[in-house]
Amino acid sequence: MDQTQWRGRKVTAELGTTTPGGYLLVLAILLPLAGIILSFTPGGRNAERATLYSTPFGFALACAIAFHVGQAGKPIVYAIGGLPPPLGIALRADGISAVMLIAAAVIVTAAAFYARTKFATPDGIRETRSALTFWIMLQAIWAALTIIFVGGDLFNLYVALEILTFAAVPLVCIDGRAETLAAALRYLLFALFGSISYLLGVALFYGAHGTLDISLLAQRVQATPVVWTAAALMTAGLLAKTALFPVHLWLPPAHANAPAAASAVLSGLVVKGSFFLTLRLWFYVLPALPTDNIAAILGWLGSAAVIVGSIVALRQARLKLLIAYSTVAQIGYLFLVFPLAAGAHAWSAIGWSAGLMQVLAHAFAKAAMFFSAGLLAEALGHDQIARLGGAARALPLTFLTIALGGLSLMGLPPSGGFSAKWLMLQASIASGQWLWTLPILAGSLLAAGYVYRILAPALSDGEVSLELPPKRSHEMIALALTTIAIALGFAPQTFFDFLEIGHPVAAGLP
Amino acid sequence: MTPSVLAGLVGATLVGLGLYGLILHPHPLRKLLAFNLMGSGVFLVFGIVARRGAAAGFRFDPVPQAMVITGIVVAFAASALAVALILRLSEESSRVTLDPEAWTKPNGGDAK
Amino acid sequence: MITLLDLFSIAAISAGAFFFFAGTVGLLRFPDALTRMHALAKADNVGLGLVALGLIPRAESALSALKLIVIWALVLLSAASTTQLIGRALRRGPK
Amino acid sequence: MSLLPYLDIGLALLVVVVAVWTIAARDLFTSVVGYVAYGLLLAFVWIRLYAPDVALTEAAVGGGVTGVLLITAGKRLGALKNVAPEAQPGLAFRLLTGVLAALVAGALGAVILMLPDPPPSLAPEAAAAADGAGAGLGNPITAVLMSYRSFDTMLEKMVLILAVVGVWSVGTDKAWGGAPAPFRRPKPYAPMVFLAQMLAPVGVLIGIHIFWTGANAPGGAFQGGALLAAMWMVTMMARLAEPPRIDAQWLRLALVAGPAVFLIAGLAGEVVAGSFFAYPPALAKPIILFIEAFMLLSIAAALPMLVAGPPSERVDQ
Repeated sequence: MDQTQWRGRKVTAELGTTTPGGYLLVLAILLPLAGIILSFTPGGRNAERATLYSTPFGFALACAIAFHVGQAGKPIVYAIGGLPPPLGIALRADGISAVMLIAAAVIVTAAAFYARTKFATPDGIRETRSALTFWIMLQAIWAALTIIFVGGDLFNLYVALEILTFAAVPLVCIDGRAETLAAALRYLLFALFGSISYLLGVALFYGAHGTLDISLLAQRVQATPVVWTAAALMTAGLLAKTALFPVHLWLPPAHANAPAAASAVLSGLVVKGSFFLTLRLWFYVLPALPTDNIAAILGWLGSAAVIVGSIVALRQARLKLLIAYSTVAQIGYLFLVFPLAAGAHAWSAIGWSAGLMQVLAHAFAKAAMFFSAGLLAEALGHDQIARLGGAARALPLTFLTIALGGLSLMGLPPSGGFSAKWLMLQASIASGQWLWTLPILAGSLLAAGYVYRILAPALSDGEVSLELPPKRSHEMIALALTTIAIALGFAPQTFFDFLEIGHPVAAGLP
Repeated sequence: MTPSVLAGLVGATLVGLGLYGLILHPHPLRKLLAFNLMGSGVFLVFGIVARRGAAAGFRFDPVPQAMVITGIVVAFAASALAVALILRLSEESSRVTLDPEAWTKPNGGDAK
Repeated sequence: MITLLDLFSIAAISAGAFFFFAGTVGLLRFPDALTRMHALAKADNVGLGLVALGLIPRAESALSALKLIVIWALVLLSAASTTQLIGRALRRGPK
Repeated sequence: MSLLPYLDIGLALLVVVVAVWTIAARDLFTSVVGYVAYGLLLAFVWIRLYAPDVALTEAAVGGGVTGVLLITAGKRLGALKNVAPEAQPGLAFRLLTGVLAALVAGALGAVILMLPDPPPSLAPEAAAAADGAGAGLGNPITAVLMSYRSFDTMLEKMVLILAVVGVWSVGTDKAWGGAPAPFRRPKPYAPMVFLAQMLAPVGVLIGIHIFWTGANAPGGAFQGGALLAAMWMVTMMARLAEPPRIDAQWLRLALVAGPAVFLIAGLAGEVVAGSFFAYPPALAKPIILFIEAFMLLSIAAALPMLVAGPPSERVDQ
């Protein structure tokens, strides 16, 4: 009957019908879910087997999805049950979905192989608590992230967020100490607040526009109080889950107390899940809204996170807590993407590339650093920074990984972190938003400080006795991830073009 | 005032009450109750959205109602996980507290 | 047209409502938990029975009439059990 | 002329008062009891919103099973007696929180009044799809849950499995594989046993009835499953049955039956109906009932295991 209605129909036809390769999206989700069922029913060693056997397939599916997206040059879509939105649920993979799917598959695979020793089921025992929990929850995190990266329906994404919570919380307290139980409970309560706040926003979106499909909503939303309230509630919930300053307090104890393989996934991937949805909300659902003020607020919170997180990281006595606070700081950088990629300017594309590069570089570098910290703690029997003297000579590969990861966190060339921060600086200068250069540079300096704090004592003279020398294969897994973080610094222009596939601003939507 | 408007206002009140309890109560079980209260407020908002959407011979829009049913089951599962954590925490420690300072202050402890 | 059955329904439901009212007065006025429970369980069970009885002639089918009777029986069962359990808890005193 | 508006306002006030009581109560147990009463009152609100399916779910899961969970937790916490009193937050913080909560509630209330008129709705779409994807289902809610948005429902069943694993994982290493602690006092108590013996058969029958009619009338696998779960819990409370060992194969099979059958049916949809999670229209209703039957089993198994908690060393000799 009116313009909106007509445009809605058109989009339904374009973004609501299955495209070639769309079926891969369903398979990518169902693979880890089937793995969970096959892990849980017979139990025992099967959980480990199901995870290890499914990871190569998951990686192959992610690559195939990326291939299809690249070939089509536009998002690939699958309408579940053959029912297009608004009544049915659609899955969509665009450039950033495909890249995140590959990153998740790589890091989950790395975590799975890294964890094989610690979470092996010993001979003679049918099943252990920690092994079954770890393998099932690792697959659940993978499944949830896959849905989050390709989900096209806000309520479906809510269920995915809940799966992510239910999977992540038990990993935090898998060792059962009171300290970790408290950290897990705190994490759970924050996450539940986040989900319910998100869900309230979903209810308002449905009440205002009668659909929860992202591309249909993008066509229908107007700057009404209902939409603003819904967006604010969803953002607040997602920020609590992403641990953006000032709701970051749950993260350090949770991430620092989990076993290293879990910490790597939690810090590298899980917080990126809710951040990814924040991007989806503002850049895909609400690109038509004048969001300068909101973008500035998010940018300020991000800047505060960079400064506060880095300073607190500098003061930590334990290596894993230092790395966890560094995550708080690096999450802050992610939120600079909101002021730097807003609108349809020449510099927005630079800001967008910078944000995605920061997501990827941090994911790989931080996972590698947590892996290394775990190896170090196992080898030395502690992770007190003050007692690291001489450790670098005893564990050269581990410290090489930490140093290379640190390079990326600081933003020194050549590394993914450097590219991200360099592009952020370019975007803030090109957009005339000079102020954002201050937190970017200050954060780099502070990161240099906390990385130096780890490396300086380790490189100094001292005697260390290794309780248990780390396995070479584990060190290589960590080194491989950090190498990816460095290699991202050499990403060619085609990679950034790929990230733009399906980006509404680039596609010329209002 | 129609029942749906009334229910909407009740829902808004419940969300506010739940938020207040969630932030303020120190005890985690009280926080969990507050979360559930807030959750039921959110479900009521879905309820009025469904009631307003009566059309095509239906007295309600079935989509948001189905979402509430999914949501109630998920909220229950969350409560069960939280209760298990709270009970275990109370067995392991004399203080059921979420204050991170209580755990991380003295010399930090070791990583294992 | 008010039929005899309607009159029966009105009488039974009104009587039921009266018993509910009496039970509620008992709940508010009686001095301790045991007597309050007594008032509530007894009066409400009779009240519900009378309401169900009054509704039976108005049921659409024999099945719904049966459902009304089953509802009453279930409430009787649960009231009997819960009062037993609460009574026992009271006798043991607050821990 | 009708009394209903006044009853509605009374009900609304009652719900709010009980909610305030739950938040403001001084001690934990009072607050828990308040919450259970609140859950039951809420079911009436749902009836008034023409949402009998939700009302059934709210009464069974939101009020009933959650009530058992919270009361058990409150009792166990109270019995432990080692919960140190917490420092109450200061007045300034309370005021600040109060203002924040009031602002959120106020904004939300205002926005709800501003929802567009005429309201958007998917009811017409659902009605139009009733011949195809929702074929033969008289209950539109079941059609949404099992057909149009079946993907959500399948994922939600996975959430239940993850929650069960999560709850179990909170136990100790030593107890792993064993059974959760029994539900109640050491000795069976005669009235409780009588209640379980009388109620359970009737309750199971009603549960299956609610599931079966769910295709056409209010009800379905959720509500029926919750009722079956409650009956299992009643028999466990009467010590007529004990919680099963968590490594029991039948228990694990029952827990995954729903999501597993759903997943397989979803995959099969690609072959027989041309799309994942699609049903051939002629067979939609029997297939949906088939999947729901396994979901009923999984829900009936999952809810009591979530309430029972992690495996406990006390029962392992």
